[in-house]
Amino acid sequence: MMKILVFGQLTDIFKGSFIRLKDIPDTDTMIRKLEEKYPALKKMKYLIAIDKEIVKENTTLGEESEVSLLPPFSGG
Amino acid sequence: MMKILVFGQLTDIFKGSFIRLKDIPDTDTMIRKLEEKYPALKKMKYLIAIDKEIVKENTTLGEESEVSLLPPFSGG
Amino acid sequence: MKKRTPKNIFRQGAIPASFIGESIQKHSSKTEIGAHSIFLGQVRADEVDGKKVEAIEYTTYEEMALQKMHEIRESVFEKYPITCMHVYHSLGTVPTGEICLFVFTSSGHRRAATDACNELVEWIKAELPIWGKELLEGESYQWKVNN
Amino acid sequence: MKKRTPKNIFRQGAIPASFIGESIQKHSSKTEIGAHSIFLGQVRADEVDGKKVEAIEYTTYEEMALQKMHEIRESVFEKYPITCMHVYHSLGTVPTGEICLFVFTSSGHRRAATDACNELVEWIKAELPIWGKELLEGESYQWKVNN
Repeated sequence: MMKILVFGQLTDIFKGSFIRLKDIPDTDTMIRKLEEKYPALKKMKYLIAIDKEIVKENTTLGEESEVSLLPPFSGG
Repeated sequence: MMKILVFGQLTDIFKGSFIRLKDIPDTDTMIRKLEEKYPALKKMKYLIAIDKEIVKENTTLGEESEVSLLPPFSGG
Repeated sequence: MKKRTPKNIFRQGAIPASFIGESIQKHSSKTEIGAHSIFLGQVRADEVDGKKVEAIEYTTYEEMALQKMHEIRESVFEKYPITCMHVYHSLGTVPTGEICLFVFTSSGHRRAATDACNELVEWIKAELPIWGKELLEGESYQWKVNN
Repeated sequence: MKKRTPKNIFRQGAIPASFIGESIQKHSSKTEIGAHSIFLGQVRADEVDGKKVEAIEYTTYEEMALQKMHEIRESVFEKYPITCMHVYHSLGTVPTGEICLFVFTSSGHRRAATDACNELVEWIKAELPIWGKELLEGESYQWKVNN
């Protein structure tokens, strides 16, 4: 089971600050599975970070990867 | 007798914050007379203000004119 | 080589004006400083569908934010001849009229401090994973959008 | 048509850090403000012919300075959508490490406050008839030069 951290407006969709998923070898699979389960995600704008670094292309996920979904920042 | 206000480094030359002069119909005459009496003035950089407005060309002086000599500003 | 360790920029709730005064005071012993530049973000009582913003609730992805801030700090120190740099951002609820962001730079001559301060504010708004939830009158809310 | 009357920007001696904190605090009731920009000038312990500056003694042609500042204030208010503008400059002796200039602008969004603040500092240094006498160790002095 992989734990995916979510923030900002995404916490409204996922009803919390994280979600657990299994069998996700890479980020494309993760998004497909999440969108199946949470269709509202399709309309959201967000970035994916792995181990606190933003990734823009499909990326392999390991057991230890810290994955997070980051909606547009609005600090300050 | 006209009172001429001086500021900054000019107070070193004139040994005070003002100087009185008579018979000065215009600013060119004023500068000529001041330079005769205070030769050190020739080496100084300054602007002339009449009634708090800077004048760059020879300007007629009246009895009521508030004349001042302003070395480069160094506020802040 | 990194010369500085990550600092915690986060403060719970609003940043008190008195804290800003005290931060300025602390710099009086650094007599090579000639200029300080300060930026403060204050929570605005914007109107959203006829309802006023009463507060903003800030959350963050803290480890990522501190790591990112550390990188920003290093690059700004490298780019500008500044003596000091301080950044504080609120977490949790900050009511309208209160300070939520405090950026403070100092240098020998003014240009470095003001340029570094401006650039820091842009980086902070664009790069730090922080989210503001605008709490409106009557228990509704809206997620803040930066522009 | 002038909408504002000239304000006295001058303060005897250094500007206390606590005064800056209090000025910030006063703006918490203005909930249309989203950004504050502050510039502070601090007296630097420069070295002049091997002697350290211990203080700067400021003098001014006060009536002209206030009239000029009034014009600057009007033009900056016209150019930028800012809510507030405050300027304070020291007269008399300000020891090294202490604050001699305090410029404070506020606006709804950050750009106006920071641009107005930067522009004000440039105008103040270039246009206000104020002179600084750098008092050195051992009773000598040198007239300050702005660059």
